[in-house]
Amino acid sequence: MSPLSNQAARVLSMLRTMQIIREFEEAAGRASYGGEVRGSVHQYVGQEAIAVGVCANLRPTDYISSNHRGHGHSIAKGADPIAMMKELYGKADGTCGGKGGSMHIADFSIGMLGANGVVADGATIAVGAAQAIKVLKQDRVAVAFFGDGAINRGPLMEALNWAKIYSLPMLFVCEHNGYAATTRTADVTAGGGFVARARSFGIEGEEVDGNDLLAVDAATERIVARLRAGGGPGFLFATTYRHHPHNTRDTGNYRTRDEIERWTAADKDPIARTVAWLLAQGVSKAEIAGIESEAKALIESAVAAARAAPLPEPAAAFTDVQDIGAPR
Amino acid sequence: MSPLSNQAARVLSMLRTMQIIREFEEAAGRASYGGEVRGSVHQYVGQEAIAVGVCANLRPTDYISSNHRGHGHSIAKGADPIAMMKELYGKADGTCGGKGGSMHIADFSIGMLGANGVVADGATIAVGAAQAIKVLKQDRVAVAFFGDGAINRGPLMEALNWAKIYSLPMLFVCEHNGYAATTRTADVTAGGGFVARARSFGIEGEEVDGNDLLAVDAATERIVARLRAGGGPGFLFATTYRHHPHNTRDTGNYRTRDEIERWTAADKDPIARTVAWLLAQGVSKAEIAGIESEAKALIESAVAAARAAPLPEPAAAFTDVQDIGAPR
Amino acid sequence: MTMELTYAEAARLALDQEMERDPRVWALGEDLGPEGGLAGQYKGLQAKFGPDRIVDTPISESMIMAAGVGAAVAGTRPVVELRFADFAMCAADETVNQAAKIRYMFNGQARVPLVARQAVGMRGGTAAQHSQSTEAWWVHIPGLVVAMPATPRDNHGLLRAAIRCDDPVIYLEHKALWNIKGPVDPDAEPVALGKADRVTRGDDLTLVTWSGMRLECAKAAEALAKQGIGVELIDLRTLWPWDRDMVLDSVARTGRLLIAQEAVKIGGFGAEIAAEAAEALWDKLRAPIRRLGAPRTPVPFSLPLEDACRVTPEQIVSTATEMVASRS
Amino acid sequence: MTMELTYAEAARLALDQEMERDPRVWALGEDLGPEGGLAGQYKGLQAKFGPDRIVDTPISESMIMAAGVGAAVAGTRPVVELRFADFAMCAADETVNQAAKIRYMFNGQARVPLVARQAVGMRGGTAAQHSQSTEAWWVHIPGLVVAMPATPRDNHGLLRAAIRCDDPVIYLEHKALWNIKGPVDPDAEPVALGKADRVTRGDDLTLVTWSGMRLECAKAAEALAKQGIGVELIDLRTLWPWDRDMVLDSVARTGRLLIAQEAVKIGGFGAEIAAEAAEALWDKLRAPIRRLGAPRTPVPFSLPLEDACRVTPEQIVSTATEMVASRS
Ligand SMILES: Cc1ncc(C[n+]2csc(CCOP(=O)(O)OP(=O)(O)O)c2C)c(N)n1
Ligand SMILES: Cc1ncc(C[n+]2csc(CCOP(=O)(O)OP(=O)(O)O)c2C)c(N)n1
Ligand SMILES: [Mg+2]
Ligand SMILES: [Mg+2]
Repeated sequence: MSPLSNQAARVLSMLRTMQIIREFEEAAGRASYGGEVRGSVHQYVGQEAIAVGVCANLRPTDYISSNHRGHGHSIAKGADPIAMMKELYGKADGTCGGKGGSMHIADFSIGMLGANGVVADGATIAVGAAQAIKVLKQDRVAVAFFGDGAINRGPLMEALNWAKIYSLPMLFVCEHNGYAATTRTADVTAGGGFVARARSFGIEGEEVDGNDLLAVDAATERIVARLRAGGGPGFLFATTYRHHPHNTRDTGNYRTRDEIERWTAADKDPIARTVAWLLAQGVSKAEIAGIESEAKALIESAVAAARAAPLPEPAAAFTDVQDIGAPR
Repeated sequence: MSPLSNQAARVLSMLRTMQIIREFEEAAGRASYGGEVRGSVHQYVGQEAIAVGVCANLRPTDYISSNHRGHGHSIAKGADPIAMMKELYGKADGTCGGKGGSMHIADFSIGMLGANGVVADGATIAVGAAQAIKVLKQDRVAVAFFGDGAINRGPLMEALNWAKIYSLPMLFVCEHNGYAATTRTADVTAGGGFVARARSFGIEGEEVDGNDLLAVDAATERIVARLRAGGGPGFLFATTYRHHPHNTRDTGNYRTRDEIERWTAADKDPIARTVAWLLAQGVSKAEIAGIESEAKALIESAVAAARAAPLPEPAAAFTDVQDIGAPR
Repeated sequence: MTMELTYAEAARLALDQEMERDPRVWALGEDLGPEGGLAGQYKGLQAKFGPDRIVDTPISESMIMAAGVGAAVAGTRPVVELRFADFAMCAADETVNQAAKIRYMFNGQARVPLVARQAVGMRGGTAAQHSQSTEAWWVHIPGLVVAMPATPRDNHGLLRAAIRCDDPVIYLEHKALWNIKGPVDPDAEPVALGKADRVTRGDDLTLVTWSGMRLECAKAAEALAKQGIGVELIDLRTLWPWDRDMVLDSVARTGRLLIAQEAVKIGGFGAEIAAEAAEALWDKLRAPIRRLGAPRTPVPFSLPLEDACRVTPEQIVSTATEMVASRS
Repeated sequence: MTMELTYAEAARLALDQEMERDPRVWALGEDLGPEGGLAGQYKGLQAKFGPDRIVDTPISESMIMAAGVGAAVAGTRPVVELRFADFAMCAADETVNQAAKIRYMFNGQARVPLVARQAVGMRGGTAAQHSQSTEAWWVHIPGLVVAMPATPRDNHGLLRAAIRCDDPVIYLEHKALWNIKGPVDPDAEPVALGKADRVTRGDDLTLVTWSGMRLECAKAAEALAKQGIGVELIDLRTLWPWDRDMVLDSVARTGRLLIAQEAVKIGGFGAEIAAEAAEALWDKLRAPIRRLGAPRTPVPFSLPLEDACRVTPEQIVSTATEMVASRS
């Protein structure tokens, strides 16, 4: 079998990450529906190509921020899925010691500044991080992942103006999956939407098929190169779809079965499409299957580890809050 | 002397209102610097053509909202300058019984929903009023006056999206005087500014020389006609200049003498330009002088009345706040 | 004729009745239409009253609240759905600087008859950004009424009272109560704002609470009764105005006051009650006034941590027992 | 070597010193550059440190605060100027849901070393939207430090302490104090957060206050001394953490506690102090604990109305006299 091209090798490793995200999210969903994981879980299934294609172009020192649907972004940036699964299970050695949970996963060791339970706030915080990069004269970029529902929040619009006037190394990634919870974003979004708005602030970027991993990767590479060269902020507008309901408490009834089938079909699903491309490049079915089973095994071990791990001591509830002034 | 054209007659009456606003603002400024009026006063001098040209196209049942620089908008909509001057002096029979002061003048009897001390909040409230018009199926429009500094506040950007998606009878009037307090708005505004932003939300409108009364009047007439016909929101972007510092506590030192002279010259000043146009239409110098002296006399009487009027009783401080639950 | 309804169904019925009764009543917020709100509290109402009276909005909290304010001063009676109290902070300015002050600043020219609904409290794993109890903020703000129903009956009765109130009402439903069932009489009079509910009678100790904590307190009162300790349990229902007379009369009789709240104890509303009682009854107290509330920490995700931040029936019982033991 | 500085100059000196001391310290806000802030508290600093460290911002309060949060977790120490506490409400979400919670939610992975400056209080005709005292809100929020300097010395000492604090500090300067002069030692150690200032010693009554009210209390203490009533006046300086030990030790000795605050009395921080003292010292009190604060009304504009909402030295004197007279 012929040696793989560099690109194929790169795509193969990106597929590995996509598979891990998919398995993680399916397992997290099962654990949530099954009552093992408390609260609700917002699954990223169907959008994996965006997190992976973008983060493949980032360094550990670069920053990302995320929203309520943040597992994929964290894994793509390099967070440990086992520690993350432990966090979902509320365990002591979870990513955030069980204090955060699904919607509040952060890993500062790899520049993941946090998922966020408040729509758009992750983006404004990332812009602040980009400003710190400027103050400290560092060679880094900051990236914010947010959805098409977030674009109607004022703070996000303030963020676009802000990033441009200070010419910050900031990449805005809008994941357009068509919905904000149960609402069709088309019904509550005026004019040309995110792209027209970003451009009205003088911010340039690219529109891509968010389920096309190679397109996301290539576009991000171009934009990030411009950011690193001091070209100021950029945007990536990626069209996609979430395969599952808004979260594990949502029925998803507002979507037609037809729409779901269209988007989950092999010609739309980002993983199936990546696999097809790789096979065409001469990657063997066996290798693909291996990646799948590795991902499955990894996540199964993560779930097992999460189940087995100890819960935090109650006293931990009173640590890591303001040093001066006792919490009780 | 030949009879005046309808337009000349209309402009003459608009000049009358502009003169009253100018005299009111100069008197208010003197009273503030002199310590007779407490707090600070934000003078509208130099921007009169916008308030007057816009409001000339509104009915008493239409709504307007304003910002911190609101005297001109109130007078143009039909508020009584004498009651307003009493309000600035904190008197019992001022427009708001002395409770509001310069930055909080409202007159609901003529659809003036209030000046506002919080930048951009007057605009979002006006959009809410426009939504009430829709809920109640009324034949009215709502107009918001705001400055070029306000356009960078998120709530104002949310307001643009909002007015468009619900297709509200809403006119956004941006008074671009180049400054937000001591800051040049050009330095903190990205991209194409207000016009580009409004258009990105699918809102159409017109850009005018805000010191050209006839241009403001004509543009507003076109836009408001479209609003009344159910055409959805519109904008008016009017370029202008404030002759005085931001308010009576501001030095204004950040502006060059040259810039001020250019903008206060007869070829820029909205009142001088209106007078020149009227003279060219055959209106007599005497008639113009009469309008000026009438305005002077009216405002002198307003100041005299304000000085003479009684202060409110202390007990009034505890009225008109929540009916249930005593304020003390 | 009384029926068994959930807390959410009771609120839905109340809104349905008020919208039938008064065409000026309408509601706006995210996801009200298709799914009828997070807990079905708007279920079917958009189909019945149309999209102009049950309005699905973009994620624009500032504008959601401002639309309510503007529409309220323009002749309608909006029910503003802010989803969670945590997100209502995105509209704190519109709530405090506009809704609460307009009537007063403008000397009674306008009223602001709106209801701002925002669910509070922990619901099991909802974590730091979806669990806060913010009533103390709103009680401190002049011009706001604050209501917190704890039963289906009171959610039906208080919501109707809030909608009929001519002043802005901050309406805090508890998200852990959505599905609890209880008797509701559709034809009952609205619950008077400012009147508490005496849940149990007793002569040994007065236990004051509100919202979700009512359930824990009822369990504690029962346990204490078994120990021969007579607890007078009072559910305030409205925090501003609060039923000072009922509470102080009770404490004057029992000589002991215990306040239990889910919110953070420091600076919570319990402090206001304690301070008032301490001043009015200092020489009638037979034991120190005690307060139970959450520690001054964000709400953690993991169960043992979350439990460490909850006020439990056991804590209430032990505190009450101490109080009765001490110096009787 | 001690010098006479105004309260504003003292803050300016503190920031200058900290920016020289630590290159990670920077400031952002509206109008900091040309004019050096509303009270000159940033005068000359942009010229000295450049526009990247003294950053002039657009009117975007959400983004101003969020930039501080993001830049704080990314290695800098921002001083976030929010101008007036009234406008800081436009950033309540970023303050409460992000700045205050990040360290805890993320299990100590990140700290948020920022200072959020927001001037409070009445200044004479500043009216409803420019006069609020909001300290009670921030004290109630886990994760926030709250400081309120009342003298030039303390503004110099506390601001430096706040900038060096690794947790977010809500820093509330009083706008009526900007121009008062007092001794400042540039080389003095920062004032320890959480330590109150015993202004006068006395055995008859403990008078607790903070911020602008310190001046009124000092006048009252002097007048009471003339009547032979020994007042122990305590200026808390930091509200969270507050100097519980100094206050309770004093009250244990005097047996009388009077709390005077400019903020609305209902739900104000005075209630927390009263509740704590009532519980800890209930059998040592020689008179009921009393609180003085503003009535539950917005701040009116006109002088007699404004005065009706102020706590005056006369009220403090008469209340203290009653307390000492009663049951000694
Ligand atoms: C300020 C705020 N408002 C509302 C919510 C409730 N909420 C959580 S996710 C969501 C929809 C977000 O849609 P989008 O931004 O498109 O992200 P997606 O869920 O599609 O990935 C809403 C309304 C919130 N978390 N924060
Ligand atoms: C939310 C908010 N931020 C800041 C301020 C302080 N402020 C009052 S007016 C003003 C400048 C407004 O500029 P612009 O909107 O252009 O109106 P102009 O004064 O030029 O008429 C500022 C920053 C405020 N009142 N409200
Ligand atoms: Mg979406
Ligand atoms: Mg301007």
